[in-house]
Amino acid sequence: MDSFFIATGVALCLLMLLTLHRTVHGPTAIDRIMGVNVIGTKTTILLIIIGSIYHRVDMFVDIALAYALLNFIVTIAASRYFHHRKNLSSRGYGYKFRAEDD
Amino acid sequence: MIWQLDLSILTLIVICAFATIMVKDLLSAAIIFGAYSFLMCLLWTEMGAVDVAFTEASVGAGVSTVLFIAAVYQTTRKVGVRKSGRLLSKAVALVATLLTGLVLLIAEADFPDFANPFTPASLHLSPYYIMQTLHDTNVPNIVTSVLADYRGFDTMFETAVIFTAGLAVIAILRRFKKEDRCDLPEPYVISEAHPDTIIRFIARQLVPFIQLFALYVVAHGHHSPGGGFQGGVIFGASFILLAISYDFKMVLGIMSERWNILLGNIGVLIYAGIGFLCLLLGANFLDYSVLSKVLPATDKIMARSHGMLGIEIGVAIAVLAIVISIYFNIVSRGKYDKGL
Amino acid sequence: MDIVVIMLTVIGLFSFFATTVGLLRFPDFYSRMHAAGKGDTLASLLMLLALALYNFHEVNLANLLVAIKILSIVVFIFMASPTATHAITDAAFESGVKPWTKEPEEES
Amino acid sequence: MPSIISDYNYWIYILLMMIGLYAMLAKNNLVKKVIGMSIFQTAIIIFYVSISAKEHATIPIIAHHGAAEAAIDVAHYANPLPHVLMLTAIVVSVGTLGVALALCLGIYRRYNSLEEDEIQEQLQ
Repeated sequence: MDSFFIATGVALCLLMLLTLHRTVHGPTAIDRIMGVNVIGTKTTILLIIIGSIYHRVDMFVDIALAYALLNFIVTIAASRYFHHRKNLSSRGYGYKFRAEDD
Repeated sequence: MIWQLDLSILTLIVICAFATIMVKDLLSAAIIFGAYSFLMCLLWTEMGAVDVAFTEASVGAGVSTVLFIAAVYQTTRKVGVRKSGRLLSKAVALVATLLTGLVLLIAEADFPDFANPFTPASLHLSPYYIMQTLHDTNVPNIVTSVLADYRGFDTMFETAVIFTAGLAVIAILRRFKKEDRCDLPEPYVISEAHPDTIIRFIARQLVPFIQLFALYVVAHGHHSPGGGFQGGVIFGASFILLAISYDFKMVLGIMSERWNILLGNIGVLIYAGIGFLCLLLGANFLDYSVLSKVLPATDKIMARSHGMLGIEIGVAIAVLAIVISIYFNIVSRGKYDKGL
Repeated sequence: MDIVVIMLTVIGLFSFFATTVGLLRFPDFYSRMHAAGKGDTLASLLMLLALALYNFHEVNLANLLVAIKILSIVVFIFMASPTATHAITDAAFESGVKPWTKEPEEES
Repeated sequence: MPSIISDYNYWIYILLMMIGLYAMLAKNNLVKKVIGMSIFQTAIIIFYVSISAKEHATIPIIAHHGAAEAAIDVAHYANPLPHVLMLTAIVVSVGTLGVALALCLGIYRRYNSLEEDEIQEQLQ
């Protein structure tokens, strides 16, 4: 069962690598926020998987909970940025669907 | 440690670090840095450092990313176009970096293998902590017992460093007057945010549970990962969530600046006060075993455990106040009028 | 019990995979957000259920407590993840990301 | 393969340190420099935590096994001392990060720029 969980963990890491492509290349900053949010969810699960591999899940659940919590706060904070400053791209180029601003 | 996960997470971390440095937009850099901290937390967990992972999850991934976003919010997102004359200095920096890397790589050849249980670092002092912590202090979490008891003096000054950092931020940024001579006008128009009912409702539901969870983390730090630093930061993060989702003023109504600074002082004073209490009772500074004289129905071992709990509470209060203070000062440029 | 755990995990992994494919392949922000918001929440529900079940192999109080804690993470994610999705989408809408349409945009 | 596993952590720590150092030296933007400083700090933390890892060891929290307290095997628990040092280092790093960002904000308030060379021009 342990090797199954390790394989699951490595598969999750691979998926994170693919998501990281969206985070790093994503055309706008909002795409990046979305990518970070998805990575955060995967990480929460990976934390508990690591706990299962160590056979000490009770020690890891608190970290996962705190983690999900702060992921939420970071996402909210990053998205609130756009409520005040409504320019998507920092210099105004590089985005196809850009609005009429700046 | 689980080497399969180790290799994959480290590779992801390097990609994140490169992207953070290369990206041409400060907000994106801050966000990718958040992902970097998330992966870092995963790495610590995988190497078995659960307390470090907890701290990284709350401090590194949560609060520092929010601080970066706040700072970018108050300044600008633009990374300037570089001038042509900087090519030489870039080359010099590259050479210096490569030289440093080379020196470290040469030194690395002499390092003991990763995950070898018989390295010098793990043979000399730490076996004592691992063997004796239950016997000495009745605290199963070795990290907590070393942090709060064996190396309590160290931690006290770490708390003092945090406190000093909070004071420094206040000294640099806080502006009490309405108009300030050296203050430039707003960089560009900040549009009024409309209140968002969904976020407000969820935040209102979650905040009590977050605060309860923070208290649990502080109190249960003896038996599971957690403790004063982590609990304090999570408690502070709940106020940050309120300030983000509601109004800045509303949080100031709950926790005014005066109270906040007072709490920071109280936290550090609790820590030092327990130390002085030990001194008064005729033992060394921060030697909690003597507290069994004043605490009812405790022997010396349990007194050490309770003493640790006391200082964890002090640390939590101090860190809570300082995190809130740093965030508020940065997000409102020291004016305490409006934030994110 | 193990078979159920493995099945739930594999379905969860598949769901994550679908999320990631959607995240990479969809043409505009809103459809990507759609994939990310839904797939992520479902996948985390499935995998956390699997892990809670795996942890509950031996029935005693401590294991029950851990299973409840894992389920509380599920509850938390079910409250937080849609809210985060809403916040991001709202931010995108506010700052004027235009939805993708089938007609190609006029090249500029 | 074993040599890769036994050295990979150290290589990555050196690489991250180089990335952080390069960002601190060469980047023109002050916030980028602060990010470089944070990466540098985490590189050092990786080094310390890597030292503390032991093969087949569990987390440094002593398991409750009733009366089995006497049989604590040192090689069975990861080294807790670097964890303690790095825990406080992370908390202090958020303090330094706060002060650094506050300085950036102060500089921006005064010179209306975060670019190093523009600030230098204004100073002269």
